[in-house]
Amino acid sequence: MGMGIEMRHKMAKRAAAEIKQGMVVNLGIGIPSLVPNHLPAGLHVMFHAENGITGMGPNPKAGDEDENLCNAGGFPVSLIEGGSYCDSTLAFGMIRRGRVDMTILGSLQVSEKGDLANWIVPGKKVPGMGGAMELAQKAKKVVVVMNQTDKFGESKIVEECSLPLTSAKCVDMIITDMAVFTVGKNGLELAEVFLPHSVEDVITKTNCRVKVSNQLTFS
Amino acid sequence: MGMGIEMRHKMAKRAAAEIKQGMVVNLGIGIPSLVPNHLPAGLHVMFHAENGITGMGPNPKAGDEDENLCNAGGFPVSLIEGGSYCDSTLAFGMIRRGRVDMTILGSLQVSEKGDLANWIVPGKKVPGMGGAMELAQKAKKVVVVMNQTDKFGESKIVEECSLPLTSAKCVDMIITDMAVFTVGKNGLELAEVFLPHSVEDVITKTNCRVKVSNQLTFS
Amino acid sequence: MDNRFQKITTVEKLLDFFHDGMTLMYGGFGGVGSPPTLIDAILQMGVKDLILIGNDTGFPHIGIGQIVSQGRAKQITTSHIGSNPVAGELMTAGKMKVEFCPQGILAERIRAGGMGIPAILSDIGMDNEIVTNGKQICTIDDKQYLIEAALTAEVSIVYAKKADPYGNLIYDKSARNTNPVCAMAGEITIAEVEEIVPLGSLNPEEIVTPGVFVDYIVPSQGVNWKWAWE
Amino acid sequence: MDNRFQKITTVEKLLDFFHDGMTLMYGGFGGVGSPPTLIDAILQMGVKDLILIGNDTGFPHIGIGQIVSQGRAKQITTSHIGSNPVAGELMTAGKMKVEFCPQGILAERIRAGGMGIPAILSDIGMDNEIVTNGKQICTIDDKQYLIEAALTAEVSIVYAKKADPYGNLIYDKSARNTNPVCAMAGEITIAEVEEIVPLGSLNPEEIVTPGVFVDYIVPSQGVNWKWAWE
Repeated sequence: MGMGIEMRHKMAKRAAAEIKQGMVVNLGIGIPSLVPNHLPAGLHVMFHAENGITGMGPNPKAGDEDENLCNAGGFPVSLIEGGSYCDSTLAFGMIRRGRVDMTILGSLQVSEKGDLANWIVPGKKVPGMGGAMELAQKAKKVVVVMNQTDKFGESKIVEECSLPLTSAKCVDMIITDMAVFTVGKNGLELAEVFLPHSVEDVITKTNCRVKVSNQLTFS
Repeated sequence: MGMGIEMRHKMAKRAAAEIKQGMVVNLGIGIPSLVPNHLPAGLHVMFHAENGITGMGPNPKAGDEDENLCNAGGFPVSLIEGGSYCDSTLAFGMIRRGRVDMTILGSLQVSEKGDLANWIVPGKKVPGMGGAMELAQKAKKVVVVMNQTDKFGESKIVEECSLPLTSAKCVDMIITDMAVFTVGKNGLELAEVFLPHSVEDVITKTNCRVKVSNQLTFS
Repeated sequence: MDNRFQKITTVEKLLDFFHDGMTLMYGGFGGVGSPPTLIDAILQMGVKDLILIGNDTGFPHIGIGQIVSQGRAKQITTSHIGSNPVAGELMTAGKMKVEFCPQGILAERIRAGGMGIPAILSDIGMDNEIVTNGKQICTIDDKQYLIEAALTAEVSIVYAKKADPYGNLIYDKSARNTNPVCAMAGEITIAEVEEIVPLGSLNPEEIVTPGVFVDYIVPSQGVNWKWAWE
Repeated sequence: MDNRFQKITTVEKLLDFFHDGMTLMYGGFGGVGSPPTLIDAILQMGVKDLILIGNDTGFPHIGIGQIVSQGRAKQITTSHIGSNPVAGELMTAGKMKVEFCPQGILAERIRAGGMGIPAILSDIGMDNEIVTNGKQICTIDDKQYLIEAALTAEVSIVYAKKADPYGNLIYDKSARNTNPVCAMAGEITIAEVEEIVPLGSLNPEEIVTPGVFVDYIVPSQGVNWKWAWE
């Protein structure tokens, strides 16, 4: 992405601030995987993996990996106290039943209505949807963490997604390298601006209508 | 039933003879529950219960009962080596997937086509089907153990069941207090006669067409 | 006891969840694995017109049978009422509506509810009016199937052997039966447990119901009925 | 070793079950929990035109990815091929047909096959052509659902930590993943296991897959690939 590690952590930290006591949270790959580093001590969270882990803990040190204890991306993790293993059907049952409180994931595009397009680039990349559709449709809160613009400088927040949708009207919050947006019934709202950017900077780089929140903050 | 314990055991023993090495067998209540007493030593059979037991063992002695280890009828049993517990969905998955090799059950009526009617007496008794429909429809082999006649002396083997069906065309074998019948594509066949009854006795008490097997035996 | 997830509580504090006319799902099979302390609390409260969902109606004085026998249910979806003659009488008298469902399909419908699956297709009991009554049929490759809708309930009560503070559950032998599926299908799931053990003391491989599905944990006072075999 | 159920055998004795054009289902998720010894035997045999069913295509040299990368599959039903670029190339070149299915629904379809359920209804991906393509839709109470058909296979290969001679299986941590459902959905199920233990030595409460579903047990030679993180 060509984004500095500092900014990646800032975005992860902002996403972490959405997590409340006792939540069950599913994290996508990339920046979302940095989220656990930014949780306050004493916050009891169960990280959920599609392959059948509830209560995923930190990555083990080199040499301590267990080939049979990996996250959905195939990389070694650990299990916290109170965690458990289950098969994939149960892991997805938690999602579809609405027992997963939040999913934090990356995206290619998000529309002002909260449409999510993060799984396919026609003619280029067809990785398959994996668990993204279930998570997008059924997690109680969907938080997208992504760059404000693509490599051509075009806004990834758009009026209508040009890429095929993962799921329509599912995104609740977008955290970019410039700002935080919420998606509600009345469309997109700018909630926070990351300094040194200005409201104007953000709006210029946002390719759809955006309302500025009454409670706008800068950070 | 007013049937002697000796005859009940004879019928159970005959049913037991159908069980082969390694089978998974579900037993109904009544005479079928006597079957395990008549298995030859060294025959490895897994008795299956709808509530989630594979490998049910003998009833414990008085005082040794465990209230949380009961068969589908609610009465204490035990578990053999290699047995396991599962939830009810898995227990029925075994049945519907065709992994239960045989069910041995009682019945009110059986038709010459193998229709089974064992769950309801309209206006009198509506206990509910429990697991009977799944067992009748999906067990690989369905063996009925019942009296040849009802308390009015009427044959329980009939051309068409007058009672509502549990499942159509599912019964493979009928063992009564007088004889053993097989049900095949060509209808009912008399395979064995229990002495001192004669073929004529049996046919008189059987209220449908019945072919006498070329390999008819007496026992 | 460590209660960091605030799930461990007492029956008294949960009584507000129970009310006249509610849908209530219960674990257990012939009373085995039904939660005695919760059933007793519901009885004592006097709630009525319950819409029950569960495997069977127990025996008249065992398990959910206690609630059924006292005429507290106006409707039940179940597979068997044979061991509770009072249930049959109430049904015949038109005082309790009974929807019969084949046992394994009933368990699957409850599981579907718990797993967020809208319905399953079934080929069990297709030629039986009591089973097909009021249900939609769909045809695939010229074969007909019943659409068996998922079942959920406002509250689901289950019985388990052990819970940790997160609500991870393990069951006891055949008392597992329908409990794991009922534990997933409640909007609110309450687990009555024999023992509450510290977080981390259950083997994570052995946990049957992940605590994700469990909202409240209450200690069991044990069975207050005499078993049929006693 | 006690082999009274005649399920314990060697890979060599099972080779007749594998043939060109067969449907083959495999457990595993990103290669974790896929059976290395069976996959290697299938590769060595040279069978081709396989119709695969499984969660993903692993990595090019990991898990089922080995079979996919060598062009041995003509078709696959799966949820993700992103970690195996060769799979994408074969698909784009028209050499391997890929049916994509949302991951949890795929697991449920396999489970349905294993549980003798003809199909499930789903509301996942209804607005997505790749998901709905060729599938029947049914309407209940004015809401539309996809009919997602059960999946079974001629042979299902799974990986487990321990088996007893009856084929009762327990798994290892996240290597459980899709194995328990694949273990039920094969017409023939072959379990490759790390360890075969005596009958009675597995805790009956802990058994995840009852041996009822398992036809053959073979010892594993262990993973013969290098993990992506190594």
